[in-house]
Amino acid sequence: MIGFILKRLLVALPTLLAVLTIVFLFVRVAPGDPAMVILGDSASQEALEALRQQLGLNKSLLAQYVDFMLMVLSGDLGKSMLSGRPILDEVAEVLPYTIELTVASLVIGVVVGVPLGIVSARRRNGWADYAARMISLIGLSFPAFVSAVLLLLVFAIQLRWFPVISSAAMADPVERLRSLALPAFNLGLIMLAYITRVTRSSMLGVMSEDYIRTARAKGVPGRMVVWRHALRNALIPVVTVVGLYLGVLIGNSVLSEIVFNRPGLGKLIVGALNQRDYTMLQGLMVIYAFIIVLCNLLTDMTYGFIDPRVKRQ
Amino acid sequence: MSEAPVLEVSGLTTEFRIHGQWHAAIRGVSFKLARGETLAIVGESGCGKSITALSVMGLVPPGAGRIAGGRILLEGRDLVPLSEPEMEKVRGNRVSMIFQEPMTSLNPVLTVGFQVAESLHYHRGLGRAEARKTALALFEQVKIPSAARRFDDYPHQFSGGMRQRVMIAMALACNPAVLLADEPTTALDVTIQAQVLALLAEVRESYGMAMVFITHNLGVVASIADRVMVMYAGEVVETAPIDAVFARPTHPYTEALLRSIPRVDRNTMELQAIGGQVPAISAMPSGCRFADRCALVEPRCRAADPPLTLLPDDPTHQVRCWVRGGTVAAEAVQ
Amino acid sequence: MTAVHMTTRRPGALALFWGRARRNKATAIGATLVLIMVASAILAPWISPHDPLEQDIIARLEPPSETYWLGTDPYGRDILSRILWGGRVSLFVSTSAVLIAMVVGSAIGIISGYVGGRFDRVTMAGMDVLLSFPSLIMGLLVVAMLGPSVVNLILAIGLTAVAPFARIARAPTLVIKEREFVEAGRAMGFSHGRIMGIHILPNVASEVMVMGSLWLATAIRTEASLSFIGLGVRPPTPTWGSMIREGFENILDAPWLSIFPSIAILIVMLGLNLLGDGLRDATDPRLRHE
Amino acid sequence: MTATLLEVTDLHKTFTVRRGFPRTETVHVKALAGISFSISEGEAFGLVGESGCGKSTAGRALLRLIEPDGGEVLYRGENFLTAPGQRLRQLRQKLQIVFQDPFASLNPRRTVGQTLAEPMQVHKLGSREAIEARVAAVLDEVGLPRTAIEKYPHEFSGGQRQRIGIARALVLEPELIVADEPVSALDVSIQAQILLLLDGLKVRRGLSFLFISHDLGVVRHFCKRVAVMYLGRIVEDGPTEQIFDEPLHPYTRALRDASPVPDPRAKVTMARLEGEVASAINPPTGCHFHPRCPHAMDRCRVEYPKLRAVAPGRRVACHLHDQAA
Amino acid sequence: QKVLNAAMGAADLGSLDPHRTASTQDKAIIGWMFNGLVRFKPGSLNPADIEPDLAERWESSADKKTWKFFLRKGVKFHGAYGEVTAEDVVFSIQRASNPQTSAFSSDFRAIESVAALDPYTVEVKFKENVPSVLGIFTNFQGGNIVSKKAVEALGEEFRSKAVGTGPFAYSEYQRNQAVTLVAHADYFRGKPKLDKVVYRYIPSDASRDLAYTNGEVDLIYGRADQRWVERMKSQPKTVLQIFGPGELGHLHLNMTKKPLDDVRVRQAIAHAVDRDQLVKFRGASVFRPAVSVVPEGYLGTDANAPLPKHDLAKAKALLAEAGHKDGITIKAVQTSQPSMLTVMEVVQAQLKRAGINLVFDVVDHPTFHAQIRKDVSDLVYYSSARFPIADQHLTQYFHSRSIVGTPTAVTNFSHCKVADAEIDAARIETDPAKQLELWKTAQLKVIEAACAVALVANTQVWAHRDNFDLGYELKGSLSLGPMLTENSTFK
Ligand SMILES: Nc1ncnc2c1ncn2[C@@H]1O[C@H](COP(=O)(O)OP(=O)(O)OP(=O)(O)O)[C@@H](O)[C@H]1O
Ligand SMILES: Nc1ncnc2c1ncn2[C@@H]1O[C@H](COP(=O)(O)OP(=O)(O)OP(=O)(O)O)[C@@H](O)[C@H]1O
Ligand SMILES: [Mg+2]
Ligand SMILES: [Mg+2]
Ligand code: NI
Repeated sequence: MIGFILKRLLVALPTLLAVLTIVFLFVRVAPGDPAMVILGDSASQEALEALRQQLGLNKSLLAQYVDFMLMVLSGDLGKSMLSGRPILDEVAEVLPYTIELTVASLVIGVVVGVPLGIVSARRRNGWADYAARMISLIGLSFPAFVSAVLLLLVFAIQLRWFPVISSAAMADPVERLRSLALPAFNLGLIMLAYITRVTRSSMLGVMSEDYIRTARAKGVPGRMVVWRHALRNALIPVVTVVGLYLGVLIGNSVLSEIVFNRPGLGKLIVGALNQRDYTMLQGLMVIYAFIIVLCNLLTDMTYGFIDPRVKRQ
Repeated sequence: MSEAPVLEVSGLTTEFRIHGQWHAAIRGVSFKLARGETLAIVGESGCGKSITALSVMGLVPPGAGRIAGGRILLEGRDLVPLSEPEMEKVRGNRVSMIFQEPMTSLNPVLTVGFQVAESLHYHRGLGRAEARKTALALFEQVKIPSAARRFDDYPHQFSGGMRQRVMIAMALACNPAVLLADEPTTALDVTIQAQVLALLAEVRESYGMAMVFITHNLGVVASIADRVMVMYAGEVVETAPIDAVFARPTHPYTEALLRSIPRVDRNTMELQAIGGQVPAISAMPSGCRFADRCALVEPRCRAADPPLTLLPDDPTHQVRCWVRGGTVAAEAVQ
Repeated sequence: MTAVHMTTRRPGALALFWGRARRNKATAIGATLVLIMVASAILAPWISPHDPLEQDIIARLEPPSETYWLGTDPYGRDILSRILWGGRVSLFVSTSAVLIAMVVGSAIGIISGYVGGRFDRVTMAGMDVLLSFPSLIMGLLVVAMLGPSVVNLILAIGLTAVAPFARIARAPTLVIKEREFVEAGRAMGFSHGRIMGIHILPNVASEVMVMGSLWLATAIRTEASLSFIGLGVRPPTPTWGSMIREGFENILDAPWLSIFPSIAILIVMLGLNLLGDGLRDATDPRLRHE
Repeated sequence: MTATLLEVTDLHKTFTVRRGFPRTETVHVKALAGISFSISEGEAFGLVGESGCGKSTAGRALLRLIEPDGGEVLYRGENFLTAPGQRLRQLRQKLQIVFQDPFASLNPRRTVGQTLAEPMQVHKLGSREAIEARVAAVLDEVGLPRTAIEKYPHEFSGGQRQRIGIARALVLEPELIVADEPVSALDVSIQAQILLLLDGLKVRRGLSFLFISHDLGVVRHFCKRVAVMYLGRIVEDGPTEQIFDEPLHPYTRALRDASPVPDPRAKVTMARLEGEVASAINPPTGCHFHPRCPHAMDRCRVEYPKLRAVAPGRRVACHLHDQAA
Repeated sequence: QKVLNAAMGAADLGSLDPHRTASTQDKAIIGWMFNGLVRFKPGSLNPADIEPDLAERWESSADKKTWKFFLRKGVKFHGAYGEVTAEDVVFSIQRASNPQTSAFSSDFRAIESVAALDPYTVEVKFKENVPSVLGIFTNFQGGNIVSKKAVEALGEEFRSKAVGTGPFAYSEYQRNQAVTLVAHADYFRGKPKLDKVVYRYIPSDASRDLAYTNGEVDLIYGRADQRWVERMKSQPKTVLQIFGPGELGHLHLNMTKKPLDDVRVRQAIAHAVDRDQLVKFRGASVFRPAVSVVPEGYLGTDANAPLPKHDLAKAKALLAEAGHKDGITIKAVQTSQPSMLTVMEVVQAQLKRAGINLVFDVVDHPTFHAQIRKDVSDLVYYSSARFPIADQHLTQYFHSRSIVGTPTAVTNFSHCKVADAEIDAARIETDPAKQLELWKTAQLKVIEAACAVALVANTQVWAHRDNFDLGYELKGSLSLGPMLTENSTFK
């Protein structure tokens, strides 16, 4: 298994390098640079030039690229041009928030979405089905930032259950949960929507498979047919969707972080973008690409876990 | 036949909803099955063979289909009015079924051993270890090589013939009174088919159960069945002991069927094809349903539905035909 | 009848498909919602009560009234008119982006799947590179770097969708190219281009189209999200996302500013999702026999 | 003896597949390990054998629908396998194929008319009128109504679809048709219809057939000569009647004995073959059949028997018959 | 309550290095951490209110070219960086004058030498007269005194962990989230009454307001908008702080580009703009119409400068005269930053009425800054507050030395050079009356040449809970935010 993981990561290396190159180029064609951001608008040209020199922005593009690649290949993502701190430190600081948020919304999505999808499939065209489909449609139809604002208005301002600034320190578990609740619910709703509908349709498909008929012919009680025989098969496309939308989730967390004032990768990248923190941007994209590669890997391993056909000796 | 039949189906009608209307897929199907007897049901695709078996199992897809009439007496007990939980206790226990597609009929994510042991758990209340032991014995009985080692394999690791053996082991687990086999060998190679057929014959012998064997291969019928029931467009058109059917096919459809098979053991003289095709269940003609394809068709065939009658000279041979049929209505005899 | 007309087409598979889709009430509602929104966007120049750019500083941030049915924004511009015009941009951007992605993506997917082998592996690796950017992040990057304009937005959103379309087109291609009618085509000496264009494409099209309708919803959302972050089309041109963003800043003073464009997005999304679901059900062979 | 139309010599094909998870392995499936046969004009040549023995691969490889790894296919003396693009297209008109699955072999998005006209349009065989006339004629020939032209495949039954498949093969006026299990998917009653149709074509048009099937009865009915395949090789070939009445190879015998006969009295003779078809991924050493063979000798385990002529027009690859030759 | 939660309307900290950053969002917090040699009395912007800070007293030579500052003894830097000595002051001034390390080197251009005479005395010599020597040594921008040891020890990290002498010391920084400051127990004016200050970055106005409404922050940066002001006024237990300096916005008209090279066209634009409407747009309590091309209230501002009046007819006439009967089209690179963009959208609509078609190329803020400095925009809208002396404003925006594209460039986007002589002369003029006269002439020339159209000035708006007491009356603050002092506390 470990060999497999290593191999997969190795295979992903060219992808990562390609991502890096694209990002590097992208970042450099953009007008504006970090020097201006750092020195402010009344800085003289002289001061700007001096700082550019210090930041290594005056080197040729190729030289910068080579430097950058060498650095990345040695496992170092460099320092933020803005704060001067190592990028990995910066990332490590907010990563727990992003992971926490992603995992929480994933858990909400799966824990609510899968049973909802099953009920929906079993009571096809019944009121439960319509209700579940409605919920999932609502989840799909709200742009994340709209629902975020609504959630804030209702739960933070009206009911005062949750804080507006969701950046409680990692140390305080109760506050952390309180500040995680709204953003997680906001993103979880999207996840839930996708999971519900995939579970439903895949469950409908699986329930008409021959082996379900076999199970019923054996006299397996209805509930067990669903939970033991159908669910695991139905989960395979669900895993695909979860894997696919994890990327979307991570992307959408940008919006959630902005509206809920939460630290996280998304906010970091928007900040880096606005401040033209080149090294930070590059580093973050590497992290993003790496996370996606990891997600894919996890998805594949989950397949192996669910579906014995995938894993062959 | 003195002994009471283990399975007695009478007047079974099963309908499906097509565009909001109910149409009969099988109509008035009746047959009896004695202990240890093998009844083969043959007929063209779509004639209702599987639906007959599924009706007996209570597996007609709810919502889309329903049993509209008739009785299914299994060891004297009518299955039709049973509730789903009651039916679950019967299925796999007193009556079990093997399906055609060994590739798709086993759950790909559960081990074969588990799938066999499962019904022992539900019907016999066996614990994990006991169920496993019993299932292992079944594996050996259906001749799965190195059964113990392969017990925890997944279906995809088995070949088609092997999977069909697992299906058979599953069906036999609770020693049912009746085994319904829906084209269990159609998807298999001839050599494997021969093995499975032999196995079925063997287990029937040792378990003494009755078997309904559905197929459209008359060669297979000839090698396994005691009695044959020929169906056409949802109706039984002829039923007779095996020898009688081959020696003296009476319904024009049965006759045509036998003449359309090229044989491996001798040169076929002249193949005869049956022109046309089976009418759809939503567009059944009135009168004899075979009339449009029948060489012997007469005006009366289209006028009224022929009854299933006994041949005058053979009390075991029933035919549904105005032209060839006997004079005594079979229903009346029963 | 001796003359044989090969050109006249009977209602074929597609018509059946639509027939099936129409029978479903939800699908019909979805299609109607989408149609209404599209029509009102197209007709904006004729039906919008005010000039969407006309400022009336005196009448700024007015709640809905008789003159301004949905109220005014901080510049005193009519929100209803801006929603109608904003729909033009939002729908145009997302539709063009999806169309481009659909064409490019399916072409890549079909060719890649059909050719197979190393070519397939390389192309799909390329798609993986694209997929390594979370879509919104990719949008952010492209727009921030190239500058926010309609064309760049289309590019950015389109770029994020190419890989998914390539995948969705490739999967059935792999199945269909093994289908015997493709082999029969080769046996009869058809060119690869012909096989891909005439025999595979139409069979892939329905799946791509279903995905297209659902992706359209995603694209609208992405456009709105980018506008929300401030990377949308340049002002004063209204788009739904930028309207919500402007409104968000005033949400405590004038909540209608963001509520109304949100509702517009909601309606389209609802419509598209209903429609997409309907189409999906209609194309899923397993669900056909109801 | 009529002229040889097609001569296949030593045809090879090995598939390379990557499979497995998490560790992938590359396996080589030797689907064709050098088969040779020839078909004369107007002759129907049968190919039988168990599933996976390479029958379809043989049919496809000789048409270059999959590129064979080696061997020669001479069509009227011209090597089909090395024919360059343009010539290949011309030759392809002469060699057509009909498939088993009437559902998969027609494009569901094209009307029957389009499906039938397309090959002629592509090969520019005549004006629109000529093509239309030809389509109509072919439909008549396979027994379909002309109204079929505007219909889509899903509007037909299995038997009718198979007729469309045959019609499509016929429009280019081929000389040889590879029929890959053309009746296996059909009901017996329909199967007879199609067999009769093919019979007619054989007689009327003097078409040659490579007829692939696993139903020995059907092959006996349709083919004059037959080859029996086992794991990518021909183990026996010769005139159909002789082969089925007096099989020489133990496998042929097993195959025949396992084929059910619609006659209750024949029941007793049903002999059984133990074991399953071996895998083409790693075929047994020596004679591939030896693990299942009741007559296996030591020699069979190490040496693959050569395919030798044992009688005029009859060949067998079995050590039991080495001495006889 | 001993913890103050403040929220700023920015995405993130720029830098805490006082010599390095000039971003608005950093000014306030830097003001809480550092001292200068002298300072404005808290809450005041009046140069007359400059009082001792780190320097107890100072004296200057008769020609005003040599200054001596006598340092307060026993002033401690944050953390373990010890006492402030003349060495630190010399280091700080030199650092602020060096373009390699400072963004404000041009402010210190006139300095000839800085030297420590003894540990508590610093001598500064100037090459020429400077309009306000004390101005550059206030606790603002380059005037802030840093610890030499800290700068040397922390190196690059100094910009996120700066060390000063102010009432509050750096404690923690979370990127995009907050900077946390703790009370500097050894603060020379006494231990601050607040224990801790959390300075949060919440760029979205709505979120910031929501957080305030929800009680999660006590002091917020406000939106310069009438609605906001009114809502905050109606909020219970809230004190609204509206104070100077006003940030004056100009439309800088690029005189090197057609058709703006024609003064009549520029004047037409000046007449087309309607300041009163802009004031109405944003609200009279926060916006004031410009009085001159230098912000109101600066030393040297001509309060009665003849700014062109709003006159559409005249604007059209001028355009016609210049040969643009059918109107003109001007392209402007425009930032997407809402506070600037919204004003420009109104201006765009106003110009349209005069037949001037203003086309925006909207880009994000960093791109905006880069592009306007590359001289690609016909028209630049730029607004700022500087040290309240006319010289700063005039030099940075209207002196040829500051023309963008040149090595000494600052922010002269219009290529204005009509008043170079007056600006330079005023700088070294020692007679205040004459100096004022020169500045007045300079303003007049700039207005006549219509280098830039002065629009409106927005004041600073903040709000805080009424139980929070700044400890002084807030009328103005150079750092654009309320100063926190040792006396700031919750009641
Ligand atoms: N779920 C269903 N809905 C509607 N009609 C159905 C359904 N299931 C079966 N039918 C119809 O019932 C008839 C009988 O079907 P059945 O499956 O019993 O045929 P069969 O004899 O088993 O055919 P085969 O040999 O192909 O298995 C067919 O005409 C079929 O169309
Ligand atoms: N495209 C392919 N890739 C890999 N292996 C293949 C491929 N096609 C066929 N094979 C393998 O080659 C062998 C021969 O296959 P082929 O389809 O020729 O058998 P067949 O005799 O036609 O069987 P059937 O009766 O089931 O149609 C099988 O083991 C099969 O798995
Ligand atoms: Mg069936
Ligand atoms: Mg085959
Ligand atoms: Ni700025």
